[in-house]
Amino acid sequence: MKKKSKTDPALAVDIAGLKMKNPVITASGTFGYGEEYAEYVNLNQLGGIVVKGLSLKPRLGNPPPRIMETTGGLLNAVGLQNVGVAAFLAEKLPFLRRYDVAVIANIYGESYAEYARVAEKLSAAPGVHALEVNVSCPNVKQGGLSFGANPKAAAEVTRRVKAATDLPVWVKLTPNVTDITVIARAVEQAGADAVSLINTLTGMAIDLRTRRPHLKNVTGGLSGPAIKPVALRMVWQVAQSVAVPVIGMGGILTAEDALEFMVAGAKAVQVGTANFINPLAAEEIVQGMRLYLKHHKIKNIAEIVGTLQV
Amino acid sequence: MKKKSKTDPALAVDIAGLKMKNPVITASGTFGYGEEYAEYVNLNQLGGIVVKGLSLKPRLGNPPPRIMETTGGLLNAVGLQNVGVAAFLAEKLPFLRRYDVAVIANIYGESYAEYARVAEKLSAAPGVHALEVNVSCPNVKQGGLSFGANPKAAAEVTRRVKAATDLPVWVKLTPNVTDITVIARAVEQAGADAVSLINTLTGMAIDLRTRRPHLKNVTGGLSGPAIKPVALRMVWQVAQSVAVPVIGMGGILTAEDALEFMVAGAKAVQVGTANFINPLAAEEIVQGMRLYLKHHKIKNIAEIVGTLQV
Amino acid sequence: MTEKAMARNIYLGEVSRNEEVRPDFFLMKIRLPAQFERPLPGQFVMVRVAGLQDPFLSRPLSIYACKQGPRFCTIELLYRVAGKGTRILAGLIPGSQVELSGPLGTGYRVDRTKKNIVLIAGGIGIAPLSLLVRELRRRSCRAADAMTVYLGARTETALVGLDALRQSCSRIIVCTDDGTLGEKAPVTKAFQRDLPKYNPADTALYACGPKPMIRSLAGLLNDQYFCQVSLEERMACGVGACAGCVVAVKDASGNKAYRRVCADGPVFELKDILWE
Amino acid sequence: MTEKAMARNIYLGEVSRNEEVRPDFFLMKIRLPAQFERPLPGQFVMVRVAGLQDPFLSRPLSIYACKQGPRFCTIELLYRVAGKGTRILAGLIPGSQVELSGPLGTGYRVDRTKKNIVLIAGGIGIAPLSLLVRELRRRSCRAADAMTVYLGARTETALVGLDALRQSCSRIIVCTDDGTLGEKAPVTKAFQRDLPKYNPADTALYACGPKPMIRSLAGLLNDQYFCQVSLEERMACGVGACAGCVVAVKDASGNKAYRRVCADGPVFELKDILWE
Ligand SMILES: Cc1cc2nc3c(=O)[nH]c(=O)nc-3n(C[C@H](O)[C@H](O)[C@H](O)COP(=O)(O)OP(=O)(O)OC[C@H]3O[C@@H](n4cnc5c(N)ncnc54)[C@H](O)[C@@H]3O)c2cc1C
Ligand SMILES: Cc1cc2nc3c(=O)[nH]c(=O)nc-3n(C[C@H](O)[C@H](O)[C@H](O)COP(=O)(O)OP(=O)(O)OC[C@H]3O[C@@H](n4cnc5c(N)ncnc54)[C@H](O)[C@@H]3O)c2cc1C
Ligand SMILES: Cc1cc2nc3c(=O)[nH]c(=O)nc-3n(C[C@H](O)[C@H](O)[C@H](O)COP(=O)(O)O)c2cc1C
Ligand SMILES: Cc1cc2nc3c(=O)[nH]c(=O)nc-3n(C[C@H](O)[C@H](O)[C@H](O)COP(=O)(O)O)c2cc1C
Ligand code: FES
Ligand code: FES
Repeated sequence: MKKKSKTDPALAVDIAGLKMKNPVITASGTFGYGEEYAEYVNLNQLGGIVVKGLSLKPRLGNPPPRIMETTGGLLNAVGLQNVGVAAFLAEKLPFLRRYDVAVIANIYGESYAEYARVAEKLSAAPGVHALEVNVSCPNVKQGGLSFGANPKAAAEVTRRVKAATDLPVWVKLTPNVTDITVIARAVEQAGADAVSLINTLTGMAIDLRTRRPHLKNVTGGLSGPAIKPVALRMVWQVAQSVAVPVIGMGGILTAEDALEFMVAGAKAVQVGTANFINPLAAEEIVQGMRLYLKHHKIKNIAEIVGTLQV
Repeated sequence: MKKKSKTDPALAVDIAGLKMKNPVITASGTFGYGEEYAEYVNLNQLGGIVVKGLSLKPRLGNPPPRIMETTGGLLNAVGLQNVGVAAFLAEKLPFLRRYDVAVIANIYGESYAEYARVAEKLSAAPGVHALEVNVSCPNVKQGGLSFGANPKAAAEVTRRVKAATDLPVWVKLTPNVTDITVIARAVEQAGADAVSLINTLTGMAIDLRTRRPHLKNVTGGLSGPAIKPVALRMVWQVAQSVAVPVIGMGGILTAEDALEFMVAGAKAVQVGTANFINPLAAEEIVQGMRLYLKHHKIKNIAEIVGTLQV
Repeated sequence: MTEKAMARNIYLGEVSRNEEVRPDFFLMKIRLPAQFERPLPGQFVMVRVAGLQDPFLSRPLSIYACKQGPRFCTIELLYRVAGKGTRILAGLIPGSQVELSGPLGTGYRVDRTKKNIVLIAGGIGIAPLSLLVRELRRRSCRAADAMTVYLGARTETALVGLDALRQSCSRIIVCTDDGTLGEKAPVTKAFQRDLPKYNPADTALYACGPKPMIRSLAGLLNDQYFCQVSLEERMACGVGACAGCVVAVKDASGNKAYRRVCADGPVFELKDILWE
Repeated sequence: MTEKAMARNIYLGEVSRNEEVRPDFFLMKIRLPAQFERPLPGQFVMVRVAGLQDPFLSRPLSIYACKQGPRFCTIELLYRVAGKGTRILAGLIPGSQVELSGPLGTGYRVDRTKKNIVLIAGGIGIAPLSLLVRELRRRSCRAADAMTVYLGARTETALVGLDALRQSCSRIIVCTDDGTLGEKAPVTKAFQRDLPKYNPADTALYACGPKPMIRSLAGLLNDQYFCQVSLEERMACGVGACAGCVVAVKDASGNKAYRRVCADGPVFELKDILWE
């Protein structure tokens, strides 16, 4: 690794007690379990990795086709295919532990109890540094979005997970709601240590030739730069509504995008779909942030968070 | 004008009693009062024109900058700048009456009473064929979105407008809600003759250089192909939830896009932002629909509406 | 030509030349059908690469020159690489197709009663003013020394259009911020010094440049002169339909109103502009 | 080369040739840094035009040929214009830059114990199989007549890669749907007729083509043969991270599972595939 020069700006952030060397995290579902990108990306350069959403039992996921490109975006209905929490701990986590990077487990349950069980199992394992509670997946029948769009249910999931773990708990919010600040405040009051947003916007694509949906699941979640304006707006709104840290995402491709989210109030950012079109995206964003701060003589990244002048 | 050949497929549609020669309508706010595009487009070729949102008094609109490009989309915060209903009737409508095209007046009020007054004034004038009630503008302080996101308020606006007019009433829905079918059913029960959707998604863009929003109004409405997947999904959901005709829009650029909305359940479509990047878009869409139907030996456009197989 | 070319004011054009005339400044020649209307100085076109949807919107560029022939009309655009859209334009090679509508907007109004013609250009603001100078000479038969041009730029290499301008105008005062050519001063400073020479009654002023330049000009002239300026705002439609490109002005009754730069402008009377 | 080229498996390549070899079929040569790994037949690359974000995702294309030199590695892609992404690729001129990652995925496994090698290609499925044929000749020292290729296409002009194939293989059975060249039959029909000649014990089959072709092959072979097929699904990441490109298979215990075409494939054992 490169030695830090004296004039290097400070990129380190602390999200509810979790210290990361920089605020750039790869987003759940877009970076596998880390190992998939290990030969492309120097994982040690990242602030954190959020692994693919984990459930108690392995999940098959939805039948294909699962993805479709749209203008500036990607629709997906993967349906939380994952190895399950036990296999994650046995087969995937040991690999991640070899790196100097925060590991955040994204968790999903079909019931309050399942959320709690998954949280409990992950908390016992060394090497998981925080939990991100997915109450916002649009691609599963049970749980997911139905919890996330309802402030009471979202709060209850948060309480149960908090009771089951000592790890910092991030709650990941859906944008498919009338007022995201209501949900954000509800989970904050229920004990969330941070909120991350946004998950995907529910969308659809149609194959005119067959008059069928392009996705077997009919609808899917829209991600990528197409949704960035919506994501930025919500991050800005939520950052003004809650006291806990906000982790922003949605269409971030470049360091400039990431910094815009931070100016809007995000203390850290996640990079999702960008990994697909440029596996080096997250690393390049870290590097770009460093250059930006240097160039603007900003000593610490914290100085720009929430500095939007309206 | 070209003579219709015997084998020409039928494109005519009837939306709640309003007969249009084809289902392609230009969307409110994207086609001015028609006259702006008259030297580019043969207005007689269009099914209908929805004029810029009208309020009782002229409105200045929001201070500039009002627009910003995003990936595959456009953010706008025009804020309903318009000449007011009186000037519309005196100065704009006479021009439109010269054309063989349905004229739909998009209306906006800051109160229930204002909506009713605007509706009343427009109904007295020959040459307005339907009203489209905008309960979904994200760019104004009063009215607009605050009515559209609440089923009770949206229903009340609909009732008041219905009571004030004999014209068919379309209610235009906002996508910035948790469940758009709830609003759609509420306005249907309150007497809406049709629903049109979607209006813009609320979004934001930030100028990293100045750390200010790109729009003076801070937030704006996102339109264009970036939002098409969300629009298609909502049109499909609403078409299954209400019995009244659905008029679909959101990111339509081509005849193929328009036909996808119709397959999802829209009886007619509106073309918005596309006009900006190709003033001939609406005309080309009519032509493209005709070719598609011919090529697939479909006699009447109605045959494809709502034919999505899921 | 395709059907698109048949519609009024909308054309498919072919790039016949696209050269970097100064670092980051390009001159593009576009061949259009002969029916392209003769542009007034100050008018602009909306242009996009045919078939490309990224960037999403067309970009407004002033018409820098126009030559009409029996079979074709060739227009020239002089532009600065400011961001993504102009960077992509700069990459076009001869033969590339562009979608283009125009000429759009209002042009400068030439007041034949004024004997002094003074033009003030900041940076790429030279583009519409160059066309104005040439048209003034051609149509109003002005002598090359009947006009004075104040031309400012950041630095010498950003002084585009100067050589061409010399062919139609003999009185050119050049300023650069860094003094690499001409006076080391803002162009408005040089103009301010000469201002007493220009009598409001027989002087017509035309300006184009960045907003701060226009604004300080407004301060200097204090509504005493006939002065037309060309403004720039981000545009979506370019034809007056979206109300996206507005600027605040005083309307006939002195009240604040928003006018569309694309359709009510881009040329405005300086004294009408409201500086907020 | 830029920094990007330094990262493992991610490269900036330069198009050195891009020709329409048949209507709608193109052959693109891309010059890459020498460290580009030697690809296995069946492996693919994800490719996109450098700097362009429309289309949004990279496109997967099989490696059709690869020549490694001391300073550069040149790969060839043989592709059909299927939609927007490939249409844009088809428009690239020599000198254009592409972002490319690879080689990706699994390759065909060559079973040296089998004496009959049979390859079945439908349409553009010829691309990965051509590389396999050349590698078989080179590495396993197979004779040109030790392999049989069944090659099918819609029509003669869609029979790409045939001439090149003739240089490495002397037994080629050609079929077209419309009979314009070779037999007028689906390629699987021609293969079915010859099937009795191939003993399961000493035959290795390799196939690539549209899904219906692979499916009817599965019906013919009935799990009796060693048969590897290369599948195509829409892809986002190409490296196994998104689980977007899955296909249903029987797992080791015979249960249904979804495998990623990009990372677990694109080459699968035909008998593992679940046809739902
Ligand atoms: C009527 C009119 C005529 C013009 N004529 C010329 C000309 O002849 N030559 C020339 O070089 N430029 C001209 N411009 C400016 C030109 O349109 C912008 O530089 C261009 O649109 C920027 O696009 P971009 O994608 O390269 O930059 P972007 O990435 O969109 O923006 C880069 C920077 O330019 C600013 N900008 C963007 N659009 C405009 C705009 N419409 N007006 C002013 N600033 C803008 C942005 O705020 C940003 O700071 C004209 C503008 C107008 C409105
Ligand atoms: C591992 C792999 C190797 C491939 N190798 C080659 C090759 O060597 N030569 C070649 O011509 N093509 C190959 N393909 C197919 C090629 O990737 C698609 O044709 C291409 O992505 C279509 O992109 P488009 O934008 O042109 O078309 P789109 O507009 O995206 O789609 C056009 C049509 O092609 C279908 N399609 C889109 N993506 C794929 C895909 N990934 N696989 C199959 N069908 C698709 C769509 O459903 C649609 O019907 C390969 C695909 C895979 C997965
Ligand atoms: C293929 C795919 C799979 C995803 N899976 C998950 C998941 O398992 N859990 C989760 O919380 N979010 C998931 N997401 C959402 C992303 O983490 C992220 O919130 C979203 O994509 C917006 O960010 P982006 O635009 O940068 O991709 C997934 C996104 C994609 C594209
Ligand atoms: C500049 C602009 C102004 C708009 N003004 C109005 C309006 O006055 N009333 C209204 O109901 N919708 C208005 N809309 C929304 C459009 O009518 C349409 O619902 C939306 O843009 C989505 O369609 P599109 O993606 O095809 O543009 C406006 C949209 C734009 C881009
Ligand atoms: S750009 Fe649309 S009104 Fe000027
Ligand atoms: S394309 Fe992402 S897992 Fe295969």
